[in-house]
Amino acid sequence: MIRINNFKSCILLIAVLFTFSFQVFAQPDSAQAFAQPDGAEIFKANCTSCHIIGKRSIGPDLTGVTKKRTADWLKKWIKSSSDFIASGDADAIAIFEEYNKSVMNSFYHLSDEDMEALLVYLENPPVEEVKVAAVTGATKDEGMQSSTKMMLVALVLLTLVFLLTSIKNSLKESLGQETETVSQTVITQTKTFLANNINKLFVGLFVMIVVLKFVFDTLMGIGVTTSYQPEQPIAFSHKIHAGDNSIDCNYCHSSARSSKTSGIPSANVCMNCHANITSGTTTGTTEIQKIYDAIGYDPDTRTYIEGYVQKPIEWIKVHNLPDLAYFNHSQHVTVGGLECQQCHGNMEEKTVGQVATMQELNNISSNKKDSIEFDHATLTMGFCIDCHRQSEVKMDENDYYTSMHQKMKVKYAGQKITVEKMGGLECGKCHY
Amino acid sequence: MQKEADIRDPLILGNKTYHDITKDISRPVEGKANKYWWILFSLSLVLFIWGILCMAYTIGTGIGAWGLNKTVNWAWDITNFVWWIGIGHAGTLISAVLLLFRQKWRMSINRSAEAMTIFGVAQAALFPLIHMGRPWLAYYVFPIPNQFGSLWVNFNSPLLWDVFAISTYFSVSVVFWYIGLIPDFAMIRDRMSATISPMKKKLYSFLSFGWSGKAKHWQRFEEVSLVLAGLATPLVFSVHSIVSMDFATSIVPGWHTTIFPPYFVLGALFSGFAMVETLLIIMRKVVSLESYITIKHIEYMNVIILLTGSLVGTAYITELFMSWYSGVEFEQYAFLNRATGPYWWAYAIMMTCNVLTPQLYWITKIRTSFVATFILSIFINIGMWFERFVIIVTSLHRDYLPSAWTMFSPSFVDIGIFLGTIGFFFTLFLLYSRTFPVIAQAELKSILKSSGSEYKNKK
Amino acid sequence: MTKAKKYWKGLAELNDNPLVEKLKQNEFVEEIPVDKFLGDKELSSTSTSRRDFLKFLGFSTAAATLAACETPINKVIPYVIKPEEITPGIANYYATTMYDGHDYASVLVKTREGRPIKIDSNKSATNARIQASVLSLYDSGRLKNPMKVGVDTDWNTADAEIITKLNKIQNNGGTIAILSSTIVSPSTKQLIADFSAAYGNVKHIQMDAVSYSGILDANEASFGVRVLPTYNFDKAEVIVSFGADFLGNWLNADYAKQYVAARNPKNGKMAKHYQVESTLSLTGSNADKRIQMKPSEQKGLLSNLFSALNGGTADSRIAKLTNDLKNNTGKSIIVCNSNDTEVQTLVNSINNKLGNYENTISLSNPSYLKQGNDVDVATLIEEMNAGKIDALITYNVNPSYTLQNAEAYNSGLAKVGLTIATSLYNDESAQKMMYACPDNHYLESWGDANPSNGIYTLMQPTIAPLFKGRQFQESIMNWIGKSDYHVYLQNFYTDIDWNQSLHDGYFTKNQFAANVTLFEVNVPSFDLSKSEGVEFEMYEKISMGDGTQANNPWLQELPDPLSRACWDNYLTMSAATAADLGITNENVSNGALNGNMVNITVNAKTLKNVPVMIQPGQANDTVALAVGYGRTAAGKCGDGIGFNAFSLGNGNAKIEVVGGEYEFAATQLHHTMMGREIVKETTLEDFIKNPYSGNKQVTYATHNGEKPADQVTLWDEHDHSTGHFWNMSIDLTSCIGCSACVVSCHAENNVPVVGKEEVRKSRDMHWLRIDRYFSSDMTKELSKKEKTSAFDMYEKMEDPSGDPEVVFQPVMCQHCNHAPCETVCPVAATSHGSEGQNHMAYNRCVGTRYCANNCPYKVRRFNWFQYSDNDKFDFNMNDDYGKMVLNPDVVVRSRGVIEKCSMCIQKIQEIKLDAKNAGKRVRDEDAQTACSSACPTNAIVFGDVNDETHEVQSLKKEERAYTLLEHLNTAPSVFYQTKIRNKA
Amino acid sequence: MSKNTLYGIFDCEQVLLASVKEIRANNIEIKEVYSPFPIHGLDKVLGLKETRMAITAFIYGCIGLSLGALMIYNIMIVDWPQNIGGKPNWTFYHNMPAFVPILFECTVLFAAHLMSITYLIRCGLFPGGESDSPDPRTTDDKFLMEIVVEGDVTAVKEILTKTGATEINEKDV
Repeated sequence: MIRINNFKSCILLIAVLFTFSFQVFAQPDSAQAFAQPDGAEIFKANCTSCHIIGKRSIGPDLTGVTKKRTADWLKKWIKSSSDFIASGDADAIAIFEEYNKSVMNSFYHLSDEDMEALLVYLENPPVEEVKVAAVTGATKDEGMQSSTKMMLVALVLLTLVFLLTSIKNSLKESLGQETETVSQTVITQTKTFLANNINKLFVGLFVMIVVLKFVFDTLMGIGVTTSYQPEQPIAFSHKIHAGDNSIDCNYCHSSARSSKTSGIPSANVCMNCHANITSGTTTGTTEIQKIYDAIGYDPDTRTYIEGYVQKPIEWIKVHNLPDLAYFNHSQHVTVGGLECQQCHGNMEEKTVGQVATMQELNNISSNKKDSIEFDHATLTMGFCIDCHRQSEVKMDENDYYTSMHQKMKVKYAGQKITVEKMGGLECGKCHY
Repeated sequence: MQKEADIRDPLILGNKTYHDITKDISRPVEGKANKYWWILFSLSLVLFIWGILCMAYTIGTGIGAWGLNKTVNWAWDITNFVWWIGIGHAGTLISAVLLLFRQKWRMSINRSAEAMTIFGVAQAALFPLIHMGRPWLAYYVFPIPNQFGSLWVNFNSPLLWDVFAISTYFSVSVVFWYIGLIPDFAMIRDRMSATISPMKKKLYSFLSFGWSGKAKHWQRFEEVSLVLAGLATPLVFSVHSIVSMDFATSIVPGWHTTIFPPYFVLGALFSGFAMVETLLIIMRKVVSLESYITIKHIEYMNVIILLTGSLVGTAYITELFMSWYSGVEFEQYAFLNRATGPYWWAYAIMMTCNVLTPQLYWITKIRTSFVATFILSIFINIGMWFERFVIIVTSLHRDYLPSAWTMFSPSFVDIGIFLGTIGFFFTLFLLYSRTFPVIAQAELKSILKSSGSEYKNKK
Repeated sequence: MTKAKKYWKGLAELNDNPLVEKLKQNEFVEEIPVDKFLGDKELSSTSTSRRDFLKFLGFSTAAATLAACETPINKVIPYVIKPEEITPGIANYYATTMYDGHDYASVLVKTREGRPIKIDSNKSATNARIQASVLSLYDSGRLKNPMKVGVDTDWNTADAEIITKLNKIQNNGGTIAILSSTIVSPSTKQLIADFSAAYGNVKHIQMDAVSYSGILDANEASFGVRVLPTYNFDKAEVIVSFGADFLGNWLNADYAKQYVAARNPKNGKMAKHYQVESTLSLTGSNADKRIQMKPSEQKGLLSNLFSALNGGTADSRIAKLTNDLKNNTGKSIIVCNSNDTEVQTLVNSINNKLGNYENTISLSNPSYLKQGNDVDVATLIEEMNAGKIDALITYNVNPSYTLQNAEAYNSGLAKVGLTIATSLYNDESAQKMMYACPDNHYLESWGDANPSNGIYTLMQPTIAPLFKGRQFQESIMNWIGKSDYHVYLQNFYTDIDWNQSLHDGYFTKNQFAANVTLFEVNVPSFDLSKSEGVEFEMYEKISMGDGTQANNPWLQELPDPLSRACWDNYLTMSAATAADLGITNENVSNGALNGNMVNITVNAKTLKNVPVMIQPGQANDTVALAVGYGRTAAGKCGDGIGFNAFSLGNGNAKIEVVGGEYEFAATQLHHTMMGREIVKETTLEDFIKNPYSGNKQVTYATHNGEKPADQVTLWDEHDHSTGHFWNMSIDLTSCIGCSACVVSCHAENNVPVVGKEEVRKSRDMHWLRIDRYFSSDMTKELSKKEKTSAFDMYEKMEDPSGDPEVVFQPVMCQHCNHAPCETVCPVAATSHGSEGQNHMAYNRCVGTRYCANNCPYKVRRFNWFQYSDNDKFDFNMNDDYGKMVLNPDVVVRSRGVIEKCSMCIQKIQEIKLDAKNAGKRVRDEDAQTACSSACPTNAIVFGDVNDETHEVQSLKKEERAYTLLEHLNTAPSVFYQTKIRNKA
Repeated sequence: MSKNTLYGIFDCEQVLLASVKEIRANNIEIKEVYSPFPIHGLDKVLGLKETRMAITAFIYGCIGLSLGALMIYNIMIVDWPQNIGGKPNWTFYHNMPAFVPILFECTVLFAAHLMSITYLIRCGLFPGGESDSPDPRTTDDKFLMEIVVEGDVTAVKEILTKTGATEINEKDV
C-alpha cells in the first residue's frame, strides 16, 4: 500500500528534474474537405427543435412541404416568417392562425445556398429520423477512489494484527505464559521497532514523503474544478434537449460561433419551443413553469401576461474562467473548428451542466482523431496548453492563414504546424 | 605536535588549561545573564517588533507605503539587502578561507563570525521577499511543477540566480556551522548534570547528536571541515558576485559595470570584518572572553580591513576613470551626477567612511586600540550602507531619458523596516551568545599548547 | 473598424423594458460584499465575466492561491428577452455627434452590451476632452433629478408648475429669456422659435464661455455677416498667429490636420509658422519662429504690420515676418485671439490686403460653431437687474462661473421671477436658480448639428438615460405642450435618407451662403506701445477647456503638455520676472515640485495664494492663468481645484508675493534633453540637402569595420518574418502634443487614475506619456567653443532657455525585440511575442520591479496600491457608475503588479479573430491602436511590417526613421521620425 | 574465559600519542580513543584508514551539476522555450552563459549537503543520539584509551602506567 501510495508522488517529484514532455507525435490527419452546405446538418441545427419529419410537433410536419409551396415562398417564410406574415401573404397568415399565433423564429443567418440545400433535403427526407450515434466510451466510473481502497487495505491489516495476536495469546496460554492484550502487543512491538535507529530513519523518511506528496497534491489541486456540477435553479437536462431531441448546441448557446462567449440562452429562446411544450418528460410542468414565471407566460391560455414584471433566471456558472484569462469561443468553434464535446465532454449524455473529467475528454473520438491528449486537469491552464501544443492549425481552409502565414509552411516544412508554432503559447495571447 | 614561531604573540592569554577553556566557554550557557545583556536584548527586541509592524503595514497596503516611484523602483529595500548580504560574508570567509590558509587566530572568532553570517543572511533574505508587490506569490520564483502547463521560471534573470545563490549560501553556512558545533554541544552536554538542569541536559544531548569524540570521527570531522571550507570559499565569492550581477547585467548607467563582482566581494569582506569587530568587541565584554578575543585578533582583522578598504577605494577610482574613458555620455553623466548631483552628500559619506577611515589603520596606536577600532568599524558599516545606496539610487534617479528623472526620499516605513532588521539581527545574536558555545573550544584546545601564553612563556 | 461593427439606429433595445430595468437593478450595486466578488452581477451572460468591474485580478489570484479547494459560487444571469442586435461579447458601433456647448465633433461610439465605452473620431478629429467625454456620461456627480430650489422633485410637478408660471408671465406680457451656449442644432433653433411663438415675448441669447464675439462682430462690420470664416491652413504657406492657439483650443475646430498637411517635409516645403504671443501655447510651441510680446503690444504690432504691408516700415521684431507675407500674397493666414472688434477688423483688413479671402480663408462657406454675443449678454444682465426679465431659462451654460461679472448676473438672477436651469450638473448657476432640470448627456440624446455650411451631423442615443434626465429639447417641447423630439427631428429632415444618414452620422445639404465682399471699413490704427508693469491674460488648457468637464478625473490627471503638471492651474511666469519678484520653484527631497504663492489683482478682483509656475517661453512681465479651474460645484473631483481665471478677465495685474510653498503635481520634473540625442532634429534646408541630416546612425567599431548598432549583436535574431510583425511609427514633425492619444489610451486600457498626491510622488500611471523638452542656452558645441568644464556645462544645461524651442515626444512601451525588461524577470512574467509585442502577464507578475528599473525608457508602471474599489482612490474605478466605462477586454490590474502599454493587444487579437472568422487577411485600416486612431494629425501610424502593402512598412525605411536610444540596440518595434523645423 | 575492558585516561595528547605507539608496538589492539579535540597524527599511529569523505563530496558535486543542467535544459529549452529579451533559446549551448551561476550553485548545494549527511550517517550521529563515551570528561580535558583484554590485564595496565596514564579503570564484560 505504501508503494501504491508513493508511486505517483515519486513519479511527480522525479518529474521536476527529469521530465521531457512526452508529446504524442501522431500523423497529422487529413483535414476534411471544405463541406458544401449539408441540408441534413442545417435541418438538424435549426429545425429539429420544432419540426419532426413524419409527424406534427410544435411546427407542422414538413413531409412534402416542398410540393405544397414554392421554393421562393418557403425561403421568404424561413428568412423571417413574421415579416412575411406582415407582408400579408394569405397562406402565411393562415398557417400563423392555425398554429395559434406562435411565431416561427427567423433565420436571417441562413444563406441562399443553405436554403437550397435545406429544401433539397426536404424534397426527399430520410425515412425515419436518424438519431446521432452518441459518442461511446467516455464516462464509465473508474472503480473505487484510491482512498477507499487504501482504507480497505488498512482494515484488512488491522484485522490480521488482531487475529495474529489472539493466536499468539492462545499459544502462550497453552504454554502457560502470561498473555498480553492486543494494545500492549502493538505498543511493545512499535517500541522495539523504533528502538532501531535505521528504522527511525526510514519511518521519518516515509512520513516526510507522505507529507511532501500531500503538499504537492494540494498545490497541483489549486483551481482545479473537475466534475463541478452545482444545483441549478431549473432542473434542465442536456440529455433530453441535446441528446434525445438532438437539438444542436448552438441553437441555445447561439453566440458560441460569433462571440467570445457561448451565451446562456435568454428565456425567450426557451419559449421558441416551450410556448407549446408545456410539460416535460421527467419533471412534468414544474420545471418548465419556472421559465413561464420568469418571462410571464400563461401556459393555459398560451398568452404572455400583460405588464408582467419579468425576472431573469439566475443560473449557477459552471465553467469559471478567471478574470485574468481571455478565452474566445468563436476562435475555437468557428475558426478552429472544434466540436463542443472536445472541451465540454458529452453533455448530450448528462443532465446537469458540469466540468468534464480529463479521462472523459481523452476518450472523445474527435480528440482522438486530432490526436489531442490532455494530461492536466480540465479547465486549468495546463489543459489549454496541452491542446495548443498538440492540435494542428488547419491552414488551407482559411484565407487568413494562407495569406498571412504561408511562410510558415516553408519554415516548418514537413512538421505539423501546431497552435504553439503560431505563438499559441505566448502569455500575451490570452492574458491582457 | 604543531610548532609555532616564538615571535608570534600568544592567541590565548592568562595561562589557561584545557579545563579553564571548557569552563570559560560554557560559563555563559550555565550562568545568568548580566545587565548589559538584558539592556541590549530588550533594546533590540523593541526595534524588532517595530520592524515587524512596518512590514505588516507594507504587506497590508502595498509597496506604495515606501518612498519609491516610477523611476526609482528600488532603494532602501535592495540597499539593505545587499548590505546585510555583505555583512554575511566575513563569517564564512574567516572560517573557510582562513582555515584553508591555516590561520590559527581564526579559531576564537570563527564561531561568532559564522553566527553573524547566518543571522545577517537571514535579514538579507527578508528583503527580496517583502520588496515584492505580491509576496504571497513568492513561490512563483521556484521551479515547481504546476497546473499551468507547467509554467517555469526564467533562468536568465539575475534575480533567479540570487534565489539559488542565497538559499545555497544560507543552507551551506548553516551546515558548516553546525558540523563544527556538534563537539562543543557535546562538551556542554557532558558538563550539564542531569539532576540540576535536566531540561538543558536533554536539549544539549539532542543538539550534540550523540557525539563522543572517537578518533575516527575526529578524522572524518577534520576532512569534512576541510572540504566544506573548500566548497564554501568559492561559494562566498560566487554569492556576492551574483548579487552584484543584479546590477552589472542590467543596462542602467552606473550599474552596467564589469568591475562589480570583485568590487562587491571586497566590499562585502570589508563590511563583514567591520561588523565582526563591532560584535566581538561588545561580546568579549558582555560574556567576558577577554583572554580569548585579544587585541591581537582585532589587529589581524584591522589589517585585513585596511587591505580590503584600500582595494575598495581603488575600485571607486577605477569606476570613475572607466566612466570617463568609456566616452559614453550616459556613463559619464551618471558618475558626474553621483559626485556632484543632488545626492553628492551620500557619495561624500561613502568616500570618507570607506576610503579615508580605513587608512587610519596604518597607525599602530589606532590599529591596536579597542575603542578606536569599535568607532571606526561603526563608521565603515555606515559607509558601506551608503555605498549601496549611492549605487542603487543615484544611478536610477537619473538614467537615460531626462523626462523620467526624479528623486527618492524614504518614508517612515522604509526606515522602520531597516531598523527592524537591525533589531532582529541583534536579538538573534544576543540569544546565541547566551545559548551556544560562542568559541570553537575543541579547535581552540588543539592550539592551546602552541599558542597559549603559558606554553609560549615556558619556551 | 471590424466586421463586428454594426451602426445601430434607434433605441430599440434600450426602450424595450428589460434591459433598462436590469440596468437599474443589476449594475449599480451599492457595496460589494466579498463573496459577491466573483458573483457576476451582469444582466447578460458569461461574456461579461471579464468586463465585470466587481472582479479584479487581485482577487482571482488570491482566490486561486488561498481558497484552492472549493469553487466560489458564480451567477450567470441571461437576458429575459435578448435584444436582437446585442450579442454579449461583441461591440456595436454607433455614429453620433459630440457637442457640450464648448467642443464639437462627429464621433463613433463603441458600446458593449449596450454601454458606451470608447469614443473614436468619425470624419472629424477628436481632442482630449472629446475622448474623455465618455467618462463624463458615467459621472455620478451629475444632476439626477429635477430639483426645485435645491429639493428633489419629479418631472410632473416641475412641468406643471413651470407651465402655469410661464402662462402667467405670457398673460402679463412678461419677457422670457433663454440663455444658451451657441446652438449648433438647426432643429433646436426651430424649437426655440416654436417656443417663442407659443409664449410670445421670448428672446434667445447665446453666449460662449470663452467668447469669440470680437471676431464675429468684426466680420459683421467688414462683411455684413456675423459668422466665423473657415480657415484652410493646408493652403497657406505663411501662417501668422497673434496669440491664437488654433492647434489647441482656438474656435474648438480641428485645424491640426490642415496644419500638418501644409507642413509635410516630404513635399520639400513646409508652411512657415510665426507665433506672436505672450503665453506659450500649444500652437506657439510648434511654431517655426515664436515672437514674445506683451498682450498690450498686440494691436500696436498688428497696426504696424498693416502699415508695413502698405509700404511703411516694419518693427524689427516682425520685419522678416512682413517680408514673408509680402512674398506670399494669397497664400498666407493671419489669425488673432483678441476679442476686441477693432483689432479683429484690423486683422480682416490685413488678410484682405494680402488677398487671403476665398484663397486660404473662406467666408462663403462659414463655420457656425461660435455664435455667442457679448453685447446681448451684457444687455440681458442689465435688464435682469432692472427687473425687466420675468423668466430665465438657461441651457448648457454656467454664467455664474464663466462670466467675468458673475456678481452682476447673480444679483440680476434674484430679480427674475422664474429661473430654470437645464443642465447636466447642479452647477454654480443651477444652484442659484429655482428649477434645476437635469439635461441628458449627448450619448443619451437625440440631436443634430450644423457645424459649418452645408455639413450636418446627427446625434443619437447610445444608452438609455442613466438618471431621471430629460434633454433640453424634450423639456421645452413639453412646456409648449408638444412631445417626442425624436419624431420632431425626423420630420425636420424630410428630404434625406434618414437611416443612411443616421448610420453615417452625417449628411451634406446645400445651404444658402452669403457671397461676401469686404465693405469699405475705416481701418483702425494703433501706435506701438506697451503698458507698464505686469500684464495678466487667461488661457485655455487642452485638458480642462472652459471647465465643463471639470469633474472628469481623466482630464484632471491629464498633464498639461507644456508645464507637464496636472490637477492644478497656476500663474505661469518667466524665470526673469520670477527672479525680479523673488519667486522660486524648487524640487523637494522626493523630487516633487513646489512653488511660491502670490496674491494677484486684476480689474479690481483679487485671487489669494495663487501658486506660480515658472514657465519658459512666457514673455517677461506677463502672467497667465488657465480657465476652467476653481469650480465650486463641479463634483467630488473637480471642486476646489485651482482658481477661477474667468473672474479676473485680461488686463494689468498687481502681484503681491505672499511666499509660502504650494505643492504641484508634475509628471515631468526635468525639462531639457541634456544634450542627448533623444529627439533628433534638423531644419528643412538641411533635410532637403540631405534626408539623413540630424539622423546620424550610431556605429560601433568591430573587428570587421564600423557597424551600425543594430548589427552588433552576440546572437542570431529570432525569426519575425512569418505571420504578423506589428510596428509603430511616430512622426515628431507632425506630433503637436495635443494629448488626445493619452486620454484615448486611458479609456481603452483601463488605466487607473491615482490622484494628485500620487502623481506628485512621480507615480502617475499613464501608459503613454508625451515628453516635452525645452531647448537650453547651453549646448555641447557652445561649451566646446567656450571650453567650459563638464560640470558647468551639465549644470547650465539643466535650465531651459527663456525663449525655448519645444519638442514633443510620445513615449510608450517601445516593445523592444531585445527587451532589457524581459531578461531580468525572475518568473518570466514578461516575454516576447512572435508578433513583436512585449507581453506582460499581470497574473504571473510578483512585482519585483526589476523590469521597471532596467527599462531605459521608463515606461513600466507599478501598481503601488489597489487602485480599484479603494476609497483612498475615489475616482471612476471606485464608483459604480464610473466602472461602467471599463473595457471588458482588458483586465483591471491589482496592486503589486507591473503594467505597461500592450500595443493594444486586445484590439490586435480582435481584428485578427475577425479576419479569421471572415476568412480574409487583415486589412490595414483595421490595424489601429487606441493612440493611432485618436491622433488628429496621423503622426502615429501602426501596422504590420510583414505586410508589404502597409504604410508603416515604407515608413520604417524612411531616411528620417530612428529608434530611441538606438546605441543600446534594444531593437524597438516603435520608431520615430526626425523633427523638422522650417528655419528659412 | 573473561574479557576485560581497560580505560586508560591521560591528561596530555602528547603522552597519549607516545603510549598508543608503545601499546601497538606490543601488538595490543586498541579498541578506541576518545579525545576532546582532534589530535594530529593520532589516526596514523592508530593505523586508521584514510577517510573517503572528499571523494563522496566530489561525486555528489557531479550529481548536482548534472541534475542542475538537466533541469535547466528541460525547462528553458525543451518544455517551454520562450523568446526572452531576444536571447537565444534554441539550444542549451547558445544559452549556456546565463546558466553558469545556477549550475555552480547546484553543484555546491548537492556536494555540501549530501556530504554532511553522509558524514553524520557514517558516524551514526543524529538528533538525540546517545553518546557512548565511557567517561564524560573526554569532551573536557581528558584523553581516554579503550582496550579490550582477554585474560590477564596486569601486563597491559603496566604498560599504561608506564606510558603515563593518570588513571586506569577496569570493567569486565
